[in-house]
Amino acid sequence: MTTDAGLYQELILEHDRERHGHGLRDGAAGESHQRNPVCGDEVLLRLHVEGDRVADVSWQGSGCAISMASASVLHDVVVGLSLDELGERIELFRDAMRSKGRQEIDEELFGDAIALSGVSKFPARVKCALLSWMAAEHALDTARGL
Amino acid sequence: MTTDAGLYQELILEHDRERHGHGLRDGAAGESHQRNPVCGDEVLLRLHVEGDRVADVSWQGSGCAISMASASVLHDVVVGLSLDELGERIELFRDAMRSKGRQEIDEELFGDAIALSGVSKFPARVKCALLSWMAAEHALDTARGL
Amino acid sequence: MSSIAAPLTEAELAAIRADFPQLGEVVQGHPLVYLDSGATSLKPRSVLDAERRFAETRTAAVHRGAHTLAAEATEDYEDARRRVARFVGAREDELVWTANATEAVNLVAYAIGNASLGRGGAAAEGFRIGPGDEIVATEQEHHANLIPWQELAARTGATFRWIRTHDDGTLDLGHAAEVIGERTRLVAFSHVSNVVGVENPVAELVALARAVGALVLLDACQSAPHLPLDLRALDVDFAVLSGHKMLAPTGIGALYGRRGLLRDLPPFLTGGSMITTVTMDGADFLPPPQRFEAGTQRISQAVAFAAAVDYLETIGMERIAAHEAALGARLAARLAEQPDVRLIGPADSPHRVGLAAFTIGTVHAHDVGQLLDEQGIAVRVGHHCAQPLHRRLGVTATARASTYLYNTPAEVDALVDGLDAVRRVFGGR
Amino acid sequence: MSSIAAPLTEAELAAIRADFPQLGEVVQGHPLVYLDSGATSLKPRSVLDAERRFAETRTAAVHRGAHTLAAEATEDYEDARRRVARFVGAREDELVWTANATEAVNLVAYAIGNASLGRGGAAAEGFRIGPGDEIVATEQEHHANLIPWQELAARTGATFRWIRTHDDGTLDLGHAAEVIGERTRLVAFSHVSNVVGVENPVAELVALARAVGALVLLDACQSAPHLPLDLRALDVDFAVLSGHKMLAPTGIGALYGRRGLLRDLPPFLTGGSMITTVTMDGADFLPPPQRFEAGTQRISQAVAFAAAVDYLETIGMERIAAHEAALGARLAARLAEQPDVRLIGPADSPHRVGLAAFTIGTVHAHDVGQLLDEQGIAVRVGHHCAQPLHRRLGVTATARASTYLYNTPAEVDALVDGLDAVRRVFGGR
Ligand SMILES: Cc1ncc(COP(=O)(O)O)c(C=O)c1O
Ligand SMILES: Cc1ncc(COP(=O)(O)O)c(C=O)c1O
Repeated sequence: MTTDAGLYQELILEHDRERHGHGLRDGAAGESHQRNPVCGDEVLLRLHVEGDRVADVSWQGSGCAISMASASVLHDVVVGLSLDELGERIELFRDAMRSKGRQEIDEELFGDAIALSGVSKFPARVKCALLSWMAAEHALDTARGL
Repeated sequence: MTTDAGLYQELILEHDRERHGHGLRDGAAGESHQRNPVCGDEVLLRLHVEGDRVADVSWQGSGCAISMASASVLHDVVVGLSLDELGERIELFRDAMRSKGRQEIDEELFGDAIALSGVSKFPARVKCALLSWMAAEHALDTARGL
Repeated sequence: MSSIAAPLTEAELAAIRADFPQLGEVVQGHPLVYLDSGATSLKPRSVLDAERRFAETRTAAVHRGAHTLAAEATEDYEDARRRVARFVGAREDELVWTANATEAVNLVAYAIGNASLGRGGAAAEGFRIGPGDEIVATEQEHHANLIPWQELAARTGATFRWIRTHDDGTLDLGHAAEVIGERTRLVAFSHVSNVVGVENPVAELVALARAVGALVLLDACQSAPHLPLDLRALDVDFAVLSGHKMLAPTGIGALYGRRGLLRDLPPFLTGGSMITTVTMDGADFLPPPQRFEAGTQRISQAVAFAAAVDYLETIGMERIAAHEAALGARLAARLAEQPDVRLIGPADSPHRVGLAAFTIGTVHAHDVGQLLDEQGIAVRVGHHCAQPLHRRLGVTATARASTYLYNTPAEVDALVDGLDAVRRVFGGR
Repeated sequence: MSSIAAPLTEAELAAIRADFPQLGEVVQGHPLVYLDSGATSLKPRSVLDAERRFAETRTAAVHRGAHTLAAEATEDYEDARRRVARFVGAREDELVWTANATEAVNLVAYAIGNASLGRGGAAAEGFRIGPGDEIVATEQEHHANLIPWQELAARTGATFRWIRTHDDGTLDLGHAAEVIGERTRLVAFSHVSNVVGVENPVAELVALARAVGALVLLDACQSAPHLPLDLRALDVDFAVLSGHKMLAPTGIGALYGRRGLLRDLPPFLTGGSMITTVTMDGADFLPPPQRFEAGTQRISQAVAFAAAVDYLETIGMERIAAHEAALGARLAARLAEQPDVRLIGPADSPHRVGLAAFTIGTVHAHDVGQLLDEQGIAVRVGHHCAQPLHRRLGVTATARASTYLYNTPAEVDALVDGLDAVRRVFGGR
């Protein structure tokens, strides 16, 4: 039984339960709705901006523990970043997830998100982990008027 | 080289050259046009009836040596038969052709058509040999008002 | 199933399992427990051998060539059609090869659409539909037997209507009697739903359709692999099946169509090998089944499909059905007795095949599937291409275990016991 | 071909031949001389091995399952797409799997038809056609690239027009410039005709189409297996190919479509795995390529297709083209020097591939094929699914010899020398 050493680290389960940033708040600079057609999971995410910085990320969604935990850690990681940093951070996270376990997540930059490292070894679950990050990327594009 | 002992017996080549019954004649009781979509071969065949007997078979067509020779021997075999006999003869011939070499053609009943015996071993050519016989079957149906 | 044949003995089951190479795979460190045959079945060695033998010795175009190999390949290909047709109780000229069941449904839908645009001449007039006409499917359908009809309705102006399900996902026959009426031209439904897992009352639905002169299309994807099937006896007009769900390779399926209907139906895909005469102005078409098989066909796959039904026939569909009825009953009963599990469909139906969808607590199906996968147990999670049914059941996703002739009672138990891992990780959720 | 790569050495050729099991077959008592690769190619062991390995270890549904095997199968399947796409110079999301080239042409024709019926919304408006619009093909086309357009025209009220050929079967470019005009919406033509055997001037035809804003669909069935192909460089909008003509199994082909076009094209086949949201009222569809791949796909065949292009790439398409150009030149030259043989197409074209159709005296092609078959030589006889071209050439049928990388000059000679049997049996006819 590899369960306990496997995908579902305690940190993930905690974030799945607590869902930091959950609940939609008004006054967003950008918003995006992402859906995984395979399983029907979805995330609606809003990016709140002050000046050049991420003031808040508010979101709502339903899905598996991985996708919900990922949205929660996303909130923790990106609030306070500059918009440029946000863009870079999303790219780094995506690369790591798609690396099939070959690329580590930097704990300095990603905090609790390192608990998601294991996901990159399960190709079918990478989409779950990326769902909210994709939403953030689209919301960022909107916020920037792209 | 199996050529000479193969499909193309002298009798077939002769019939292919001479084409007994060739040329369309008026006053038919039934007519049918048959076409092999694989190669484009075709036969238009008319059945001429007097009383209950086949008075003549007239036909026109283009195709390989097997299909043309088969129409020629058909003419020789069936002229003079009763319509019932014609129906039976067609069935026998079809069965023999589809028998994959397992069923002989009776020389008594089929005369020169025995030269076509070898065809049944070449599934791709059975259609060629049957083309005019199928036309005769359809023409017979028409003649009988079916 | 109310079958009276004896289930497979342990020795028979062991012999069968030895025929399936993939059962020897190790997944996540555990021997594979494959409970996803409802998605696609494993392939026995005899099927793979037949396909390979054909590819290595008889590769040639069929219905086009005259040389020896081409003639032999054509014979094999048509012989395969005869065997698969016989397996489902059809005549050989009533069976059209397709890529899968999805394409088979689309074939009928597009051919009707073509008739509605005037193709196929007078013979096809009976198929024409338009505003005022109704096409009926059910809320239980796989997307493959749903969207093609919605799209056909949208293209022709006909109305798409549908039969509701009960709360447990089974069809509401009372509603069927309301929906199927004078204007109904076609009724499409599945023999066995790929989520509910119980056999639908075909006779009742056919009777409703017949009473109003509507055509019937049966989705036999989840029945043909598991039950003895006699399409003529079921008296349906069309039926579709997928080879890959019944031991054959991917890339091949079949459409059954009543002889007289296929004769009058205009073509769908057009191209080589389905014509008599072609000019730059237009084409004349061959009779069925060739009329519906444009282009170079899935030849080695057809040969393999025939080897697959040979394999099934050797064991006997009655016995396979009995074996799977036992597995299905065990699966449903054991799932139903777990207090935190919701079983989809009735727990004690005599019509259940070896398939059961379920949820556990409020844990997402993906997480359930993942934790089973970590134990080497392969199930399917998601909406199983039946979103409307899931919406009706009030869930977005379920986990689904589905068996085949090679599965054992111990594997069913492994699945149910394996749910403990879900409980351990997600606590009481 | 004006290739500068070195043809294959005898040793390389021997090694290649050893990879193809069917070359060991005995036909009518003679070792097989397979000169029918234009119909379908033989399969190397590596392709059959890849297919079998997949079937025995990774059988699972793709893009649907979450368990380990399903995830691995999905990776293999998408990796195969990347490799085949790269082989023809396309991006991975520009390549859609189909059953064969015929289905690929039909996909485009039906999708345009659907757009014309209002499907696909505003994005698809650019594809709508109707009365006054013209679709152009050529008199040289295979039925697969002809009838779907005639049928589309018949369904939509658009006009079907066609480019004539010269007496030798090559395209009349002067006539092309007349036919392609303001009203032209799509021009469909083959890269290499399967009867004439010479490469068509793609650039000229694309320029004519571009000048009037028409779309271009290229039938690459007879080029992709034999020539280095870069679809983006050729600047066509769509292209179709068949796996079985390029070492892959039957049952798989591909459609190439420019990214922006596939993005806007409405779906053709509908069902599972091509949707985002489905309700009983209708469905939303995924982006390409998934939008065009409804139902369980030809998975092991896609994996085998990738193994086939790997095999071709290992040898090198430049070198294969050089080898076949030599074979084709020898074939055409030797046939042309026989006084009783009529070679179809130019005898000395630098653009000929290893394919030549011909007649001998007035002997029917079936009889020619039969007498060659009796010597173990497999050629194709008939109209080769190009009836209009044969009518234009004034013949109902021809014999056609076609080569591939595994054929030898000695086999070409065997064919030409084998015609003596025809002369012996049919005398001077
Ligand atoms: C030029 C050409 N186009 C189209 C096709 C059709 O290919 P398929 O039958 O594999 O669909 C062929 C081969 O038959 C061909 O040679
Ligand atoms: C009930 C049902 N219908 C249709 C299908 C579609 O079959 P395929 O994907 O092979 O076309 C499936 C399987 O996916 C099914 O379970």
